[in-house]
Amino acid sequence: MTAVADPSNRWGYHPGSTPLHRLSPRTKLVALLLFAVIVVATPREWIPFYAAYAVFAVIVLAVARVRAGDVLRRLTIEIPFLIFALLLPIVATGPRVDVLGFSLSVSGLWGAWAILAKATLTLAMSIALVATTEPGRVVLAFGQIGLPRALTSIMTFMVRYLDLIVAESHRMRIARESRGFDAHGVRSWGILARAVASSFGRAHARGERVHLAMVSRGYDGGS
Amino acid sequence: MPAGISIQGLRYAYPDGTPVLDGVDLEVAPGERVAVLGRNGAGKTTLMLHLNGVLMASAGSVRIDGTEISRATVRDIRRRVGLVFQDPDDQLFMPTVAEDVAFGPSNFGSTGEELEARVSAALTAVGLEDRGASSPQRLSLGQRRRAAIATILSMDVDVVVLDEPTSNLDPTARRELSGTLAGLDSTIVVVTHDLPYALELCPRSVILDGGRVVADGATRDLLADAELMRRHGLELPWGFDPSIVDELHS
Amino acid sequence: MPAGISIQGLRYAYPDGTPVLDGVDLEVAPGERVAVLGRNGAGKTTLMLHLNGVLMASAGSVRIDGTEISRATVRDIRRRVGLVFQDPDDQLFMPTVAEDVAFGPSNFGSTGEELEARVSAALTAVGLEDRGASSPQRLSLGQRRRAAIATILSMDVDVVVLDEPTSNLDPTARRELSGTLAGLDSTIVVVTHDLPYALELCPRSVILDGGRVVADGATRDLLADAELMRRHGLELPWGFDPSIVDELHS
Amino acid sequence: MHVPDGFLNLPTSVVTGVLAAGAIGVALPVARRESLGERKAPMVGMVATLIFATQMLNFPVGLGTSGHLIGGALAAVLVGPATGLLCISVVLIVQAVFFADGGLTALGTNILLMGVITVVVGWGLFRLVIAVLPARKWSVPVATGVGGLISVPVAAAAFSVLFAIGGQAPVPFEALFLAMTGWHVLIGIGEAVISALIVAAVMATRPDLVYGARFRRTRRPESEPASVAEEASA
Ligand SMILES: Nc1ncnc2c1ncn2[C@@H]1O[C@H](COP(=O)(O)OP(=O)(O)OP(=O)(O)O)[C@@H](O)[C@H]1O
Ligand SMILES: Nc1ncnc2c1ncn2[C@@H]1O[C@H](COP(=O)(O)OP(=O)(O)OP(=O)(O)O)[C@@H](O)[C@H]1O
Ligand SMILES: [Mg+2]
Ligand SMILES: [Mg+2]
Repeated sequence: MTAVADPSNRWGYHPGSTPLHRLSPRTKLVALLLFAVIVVATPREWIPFYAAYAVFAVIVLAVARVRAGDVLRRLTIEIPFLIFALLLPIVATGPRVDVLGFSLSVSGLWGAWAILAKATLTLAMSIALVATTEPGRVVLAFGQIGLPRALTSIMTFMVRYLDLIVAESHRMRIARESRGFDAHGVRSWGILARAVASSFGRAHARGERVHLAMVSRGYDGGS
Repeated sequence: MPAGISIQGLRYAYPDGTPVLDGVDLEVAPGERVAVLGRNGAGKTTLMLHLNGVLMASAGSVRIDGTEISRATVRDIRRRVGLVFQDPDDQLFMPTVAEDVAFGPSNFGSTGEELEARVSAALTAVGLEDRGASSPQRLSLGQRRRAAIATILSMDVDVVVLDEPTSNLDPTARRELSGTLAGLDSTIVVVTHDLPYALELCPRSVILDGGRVVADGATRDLLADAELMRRHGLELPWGFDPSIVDELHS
Repeated sequence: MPAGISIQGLRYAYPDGTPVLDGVDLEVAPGERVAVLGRNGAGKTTLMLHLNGVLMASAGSVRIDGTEISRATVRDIRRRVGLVFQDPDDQLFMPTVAEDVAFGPSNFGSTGEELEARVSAALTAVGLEDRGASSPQRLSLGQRRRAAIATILSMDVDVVVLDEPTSNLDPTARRELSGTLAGLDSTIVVVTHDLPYALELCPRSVILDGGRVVADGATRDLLADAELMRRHGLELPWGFDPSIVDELHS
Repeated sequence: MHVPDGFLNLPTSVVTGVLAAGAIGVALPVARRESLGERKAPMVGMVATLIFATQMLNFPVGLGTSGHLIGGALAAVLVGPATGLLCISVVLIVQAVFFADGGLTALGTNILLMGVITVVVGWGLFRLVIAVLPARKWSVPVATGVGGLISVPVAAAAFSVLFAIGGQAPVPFEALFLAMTGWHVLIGIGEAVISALIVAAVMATRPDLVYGARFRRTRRPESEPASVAEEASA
């Protein structure tokens, strides 16, 4: 109960009252999906279009008051594909050009550009969605756009459980440290592993009881 | 409308094999108030969890107003039986206290102003009228206990089951709760280790031990029987005025 | 060797801005037993969490035996201060009860037979001698409370802090706990809503309200002052024999 | 292996999307049969959470790179193959929307690769292996490990095929195929170890919650603790 971190932060949500915060989650979700489809469908050679998309994304992020630092931090998820994209011009086949003394594949270069541009644009837009919408409401929006109930119910539990587990492991860390635990050495690894295992057990037990409490008060989703 | 409870030959063992209830028989008349007493681990919570089908009997039956609890009837039963869990963290799961208190009634069709009225009445009854917008995570344990009680008070059920309602409550809240409960016309079953509270609130008590009901009678008679109490790990707390029991007893 | 506690001008606000402690001053002499009283939400738990550095003061200081609690000293302090959390689930995290009870002493270098002796003594003191191999998840709440207390009894600390130790305990365990605590020579701080228990166990009490210590004195004097008590949301429970207070008082 | 937006061309994304949606369509009614009883919902949610959390933990594979759990075999064994597919799909959707891990238009691709293929391969192998192992506590974790081990390189091979068909640039197929599959054999070892450990941990505490345990050889399901029996009788 000394859990102090704001749980919704973990999901990238920043409370606020910008126009984007006020927009219905369902509208935002549909818009995001549409945007992603349009970006992916745009041929990679139509560079001016990409410039326009980028301007649009920056405006949306600015209206939503998302901090540049947050965007950069989330972009790190792209790193594995950055590496893959950088390799493409080298390994791809077909006609080659010389760039700064390297012989690079033309189609590989286009491929790298397409991957980076498309992935970055949709990523920026998804940040705008999650930064302005409470995680629970995003889940509800999925239900509204027709995701089957079995899936949204799993999603509801998952979002709740992640918060539970984080709170749980925080409490357990405090309990450990209150009794003199110092996290280094081989012995501490064993203890941490056991603690992680039992924290899932606890979260499950807690989740089970919470679910029963919900059911006790008339909830009938998820079964 | 208060409902009666009828438990017959109820047995239950946890999945790991621990047998906990071993033939419990108990009849509670509509509108009655009964305290369930017994030492730690006697199976009181396990028994309460059967009253709204959170646990299902391995043998024997539990009937609410004549309807046996089974997969088929459990949804209806839950509409009628409100359960306050022993651990308030098991009870509270919504982002705010007010949403949590509204959860039950809104699942059962209450909306709009009526729902709001219920929520604010329940919050006022437990003294949390100004904390409705707080996250339950940010309440003290006693405040969470109060909120957990409010989630049931908002529901207007026929049977109210409370598992250790006074633990972590401050003395004033403890007294006010007994007033609130006495004002309900539901059937009330209270598990408690607080024997003076049982005496104050419930004319009748049962003692659970070894998986069975080992004593059933007027609370004042049970509490006055020191030998019976001792045998089942119970005793009046230090400082409690025994003459009160004697007076009620005689 | 019992240690003294010295709290000066302690302030604390939760990250969401709620100010909870607003200049708490409190001195506890080595070996003293003090009860901390106050209504739900008064900040008692928040104050206790400062005594072993789970929370750190925003302003003011907490000293144990003259050493101020800070990032640098907190590890040493925790060796000396044992805290029983209000919620036993905050305390128990190992797969079995015995491992949990052994956790503290083994971190502080206890091993082999000595460790085993400590564990079994602590489990016996709370009446769980035959449940050492159980998972804490499979205990009743009262049994978990007992286990949580045992995790501190096994540790041989200089200051024992207990947050609502009697909640969910059955009456016998409640009495036995007071015997066990009275037998310790550590300094003891107990948060409780159970005023008779405070009177039985602690010669001295403080009342917390509005983020400050608003009363500090002999428990019998505070409990006898009905007007003071009422002002801070406290009252003696129904059935408590007031003549006991009067007798002690005079 | 989370494929981002724009990695594969639109026709490939559409086709994989349709296939994935079809698979989920098949899984929905089957899952309802697998998960009888209200008590199953928290377990399913917990398995999704577990897979989500372990997908965030990267384990070293060598050469300074790392892999992470995919979890198809694990999910299938814990809650049943159809429910497991639903779990993984939810994990992938949440990752795509909240963490931009995997593209939105590539969801179909990702569900096909990391959900359908790993579940089908993982569960199929699990059933084969469990059918020949003796009915011991360890047989369920071991069979899960085998399923996990093979399912990962198979998914990687499928990825290479998809990239050869609809990738942004032509890459020599054989080289990509060998690199991806070989690499993912290593990742598969990590997958096998983690899946087996998790299943063993759950078997130790709540064997009644492990769907795959019903398929152990001689011991009959009725020897399982009460709650399974109770659910099965519903
Ligand atoms: N989930 C569980 N799995 C296995 N055993 C359990 C479980 N929950 C409780 N038990 C055991 O069942 C017995 C009865 O537990 P129960 O919680 O009903 O006791 P109780 O009378 O409510 O006790 P308390 O006064 O401490 O709340 C105890 O011995 C306990 O160890
Ligand atoms: N994590 C938190 N975040 C924000 N506010 C909190 C948090 N925990 C407690 N509070 C608030 O701080 C105040 C003091 O809480 P605390 O838990 O210290 O009370 P307490 O005196 O222990 O009450 P109780 O008798 O109910 O245990 C309460 O008003 C509570 O709402
Ligand atoms: Mg109980
Ligand atoms: Mg408190």
